[in-house]
Amino acid sequence: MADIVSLADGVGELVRDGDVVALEGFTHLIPHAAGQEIIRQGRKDLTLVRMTPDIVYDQLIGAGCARKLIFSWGGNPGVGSLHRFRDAVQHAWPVPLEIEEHSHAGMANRYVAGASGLPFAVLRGYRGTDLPEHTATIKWITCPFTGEELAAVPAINPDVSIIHAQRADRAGNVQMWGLVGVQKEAVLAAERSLVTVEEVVDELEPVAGQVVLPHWAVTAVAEVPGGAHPSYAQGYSERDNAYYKYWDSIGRDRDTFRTWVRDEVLAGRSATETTGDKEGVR
Amino acid sequence: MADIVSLADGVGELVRDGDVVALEGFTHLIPHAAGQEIIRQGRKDLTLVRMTPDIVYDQLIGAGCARKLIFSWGGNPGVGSLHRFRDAVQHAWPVPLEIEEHSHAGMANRYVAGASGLPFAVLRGYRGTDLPEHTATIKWITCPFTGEELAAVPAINPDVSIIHAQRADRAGNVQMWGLVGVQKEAVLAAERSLVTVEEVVDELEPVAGQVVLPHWAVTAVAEVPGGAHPSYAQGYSERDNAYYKYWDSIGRDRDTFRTWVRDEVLAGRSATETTGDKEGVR
Amino acid sequence: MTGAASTTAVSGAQPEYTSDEMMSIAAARALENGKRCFVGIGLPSTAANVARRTHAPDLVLIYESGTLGSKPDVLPSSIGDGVLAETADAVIGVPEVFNYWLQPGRIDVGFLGAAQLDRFGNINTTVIGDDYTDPKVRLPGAGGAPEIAASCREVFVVVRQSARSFVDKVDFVTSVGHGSGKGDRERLGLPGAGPTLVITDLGVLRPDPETAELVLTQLHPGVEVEDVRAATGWDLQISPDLTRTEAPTAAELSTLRTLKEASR
Amino acid sequence: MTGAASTTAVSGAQPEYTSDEMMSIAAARALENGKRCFVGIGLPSTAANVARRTHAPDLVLIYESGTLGSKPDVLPSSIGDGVLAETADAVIGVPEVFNYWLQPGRIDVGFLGAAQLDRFGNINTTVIGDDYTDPKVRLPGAGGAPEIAASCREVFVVVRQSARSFVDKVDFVTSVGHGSGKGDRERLGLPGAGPTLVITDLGVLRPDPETAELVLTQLHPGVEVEDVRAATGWDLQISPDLTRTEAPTAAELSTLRTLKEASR
Repeated sequence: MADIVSLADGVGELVRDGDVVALEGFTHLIPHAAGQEIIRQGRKDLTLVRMTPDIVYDQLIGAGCARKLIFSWGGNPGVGSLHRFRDAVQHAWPVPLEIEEHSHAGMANRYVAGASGLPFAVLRGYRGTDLPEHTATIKWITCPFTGEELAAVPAINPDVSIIHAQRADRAGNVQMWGLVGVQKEAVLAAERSLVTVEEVVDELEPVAGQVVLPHWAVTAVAEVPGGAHPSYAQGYSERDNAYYKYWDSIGRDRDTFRTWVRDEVLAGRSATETTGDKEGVR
Repeated sequence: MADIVSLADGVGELVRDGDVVALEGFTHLIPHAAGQEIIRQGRKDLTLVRMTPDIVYDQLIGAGCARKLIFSWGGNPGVGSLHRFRDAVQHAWPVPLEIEEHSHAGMANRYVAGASGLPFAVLRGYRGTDLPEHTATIKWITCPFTGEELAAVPAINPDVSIIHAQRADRAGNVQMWGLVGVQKEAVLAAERSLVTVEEVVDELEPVAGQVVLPHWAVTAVAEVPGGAHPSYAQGYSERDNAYYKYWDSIGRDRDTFRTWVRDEVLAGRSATETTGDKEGVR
Repeated sequence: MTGAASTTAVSGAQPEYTSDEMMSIAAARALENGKRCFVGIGLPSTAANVARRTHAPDLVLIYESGTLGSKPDVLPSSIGDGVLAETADAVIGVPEVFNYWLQPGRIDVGFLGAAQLDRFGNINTTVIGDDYTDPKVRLPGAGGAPEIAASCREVFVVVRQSARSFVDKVDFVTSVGHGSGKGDRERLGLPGAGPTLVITDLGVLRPDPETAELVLTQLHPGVEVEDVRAATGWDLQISPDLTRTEAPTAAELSTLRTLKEASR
Repeated sequence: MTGAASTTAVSGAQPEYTSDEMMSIAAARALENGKRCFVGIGLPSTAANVARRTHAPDLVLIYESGTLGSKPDVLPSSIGDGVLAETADAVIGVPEVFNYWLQPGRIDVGFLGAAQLDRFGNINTTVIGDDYTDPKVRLPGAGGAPEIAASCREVFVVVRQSARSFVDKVDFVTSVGHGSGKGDRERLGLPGAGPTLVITDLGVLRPDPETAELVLTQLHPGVEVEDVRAATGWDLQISPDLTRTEAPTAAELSTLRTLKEASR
């Protein structure tokens, strides 16, 4: 039975300094509010795991919460670069950031192995690229039947995974639909998990394309309406494309970013309340 | 674009003597009508692949279509033994039957590897059992990261896979829901595929829990209402439990079985028309 | 196996019941509320559904056909009945059942049957006879059992007891119990605890903590130690703390019979 | 990269258009009706959606976010816009995209962009500079590209051309084109044919059948060979069969502009 908690309590109890933390959500259902709560609570030395460290990790990296990033694509989708991520890699600001770099196929399979209780996964990947030279977690393995050589990547098993979903019921069964990315795998691979949801309901009405995580596979659920903003929750909200462009102007400059953290995060206001509109971006 | 064909044409064009053939459907959506069409067309020397060779393969084995069976559980679920399967293994009747035996976990992963274009799959399985001693397609592999030894099984890539689904549209997009077993994997692992469906419709209305196979991943679709009987198609029919018990009386005896093949299969009557009721079993 | 025993009526002050009913109810009682239970069809499914309707309403039933948290209102005839999917919290594909749910050790109790069971709880459902390639009896095979036996936190075996089925050493190890004795599971790297409970129509056996050999720890009402010894193919040891199973209550029996009746 | 070029208006008897519009339309034309196309965001997505609205209504668009057969009515702003899921034939998880659909070679055309591209069509989207650990510019990284480049039956690259981006040798091989030349893909065991077409704002390059080096095979209207040479960081060879791209038709331009307008 998953506990129904507040966002602050959920992050406070489940995310610890030094943890390996995965916030997942592939464009859709990105747990932005939880990311900002981690900043608010001042977590340090995190190893952040995420296929697409977009705005949510630009914020965590810029705020100095992370010492390492495990990822496959770090950009502001549809807009351009992640300036805080770049600044950390190129200039160690505000703290040095170690990186462990994979492809999407490799990262997805690392989560699959983690969810499956296997130490590694096999894929046709990386061959001929320069990634294996720089990433120690890419090795080669020989098929015992055909002799063919394939890539092997180790399982990812985060200390805690955090995702956003549309709904949960009062027992903590979680329901999401639309683009579901690697969220199920991220939760199943983790020791602990926190799911923020648009709403907690009495009964989960079936929805086409739904993925349901039973309550006994989830540690805690927090009701955070709009908790994916500027990402979206299909059936509840639209992607705030303007905010992604707006973020470029915030992330580009250290001082502007610091002001944003102070005013928009530490002051306790969540991304849900901070839309591009208010900033006059549209 | 999948071709919409008759069952006879679909089996006639796609299933060839000597083929590796998988008919899948895990209790639900078993393609019985297609199996009987294979008997009717007199296919020989097939290597039959199926996790649960239940009645559908008892019929094919008893009719002498198979030279080999790759499987993980061969019984009449909820009733008892498969007498034609036993007779073939124990007495080589009507022809000798080679067997290659796995566990469900191993078979499921062999399909997954086949669908994924990988030569093998890795699992925590078989350890300490007598299966690896008798099954050459179980080997061991060492994790390149942890040194742990795990089981490896080769991909299954059938020449043709046959499944039953609830619906297809006129382009050949296939929709199924309820217990979906390993059918998607079986189709994706195969060189060719045939899907029998309850109905071909203009538009596939979304259904909770649906799996959709796009038309370009399917070779042919045949409309065969009731084609899963005595198995069932959720939303269309109920499992005919009486028929499973009735089958025990048919399969138990060679002559009774031969008569059944002659009267119920070769005469062109499909399982859909032959219910337990008619035979006075209920 | 013991068709006769299954219909033997046991009478007394308690309501009348068969030894099969006692077995199902004893198995049901062993399932703690809230546990996640991987359920095979037949006796395990019956027991799990009785438990869910008596003391364990929050028992989570997982069927290998792809259902997590099924709440059937009738006994399913197969592991793939529609009612299992319709009443489940989640319906998933078969590869996912084994890879994401069973393999990582998320299931508390694996509930297995057996055609042959040996003194160390190893299970045979493959072939009877010494020669795999020329068996005396060809059985259905492994199904999900090898990995259920390996990966569930513990395993309960429900099986009718006879000297033919309870053997010193199984003809074929389909699913590993305690291997060749204490410590063998660890040596093999099997994560779960293996069979901790064997529930039969005569009583209950548990592995000896020192040797992992199955010993008789509990007798069903009306059964004597000698009956169990006679139905065991090895020199059965008896626990010094042998207890007596409580007879089925009227409520348990009525639950079991209602379920069975509804599934006809 | 070439922000200026992208807004250069090309005029004449034809309707006016920018070099970026010419690039998108040339890319769209390369997509045959009915093909399965793995689409990245930006230029590839624009081109694929123009193709679907002009000559290739049955083009199958596959986005790595998990959609098979998306039919968006506006240009998506990201690979994960809701419209892609809502209009798809099937929505699947990300591991399935890569394992069941991309890896086995089910996709005809992989449509990629590049920050750097070299004479053998190798792609860099990782770092600019010689030192991976201390890069001059940190780029987004691999995403799905290495396996798209490996497994699609062929790869089209759409990229604005400049001497800075078209280099003799990429600083980092994120995705393999033709490696170090003809035969290298086979030696590496990469199943697909690799980049068969590079579409830029200046023209079209194709690998030489003998050497696999990219050569100029087509010039967009108003562009001369010397313009392309000046925008290429290696000694660019020109195909003896050099052709001239047909200017965008009014219908193509209107489709492109309507799509772009709707996505604002």
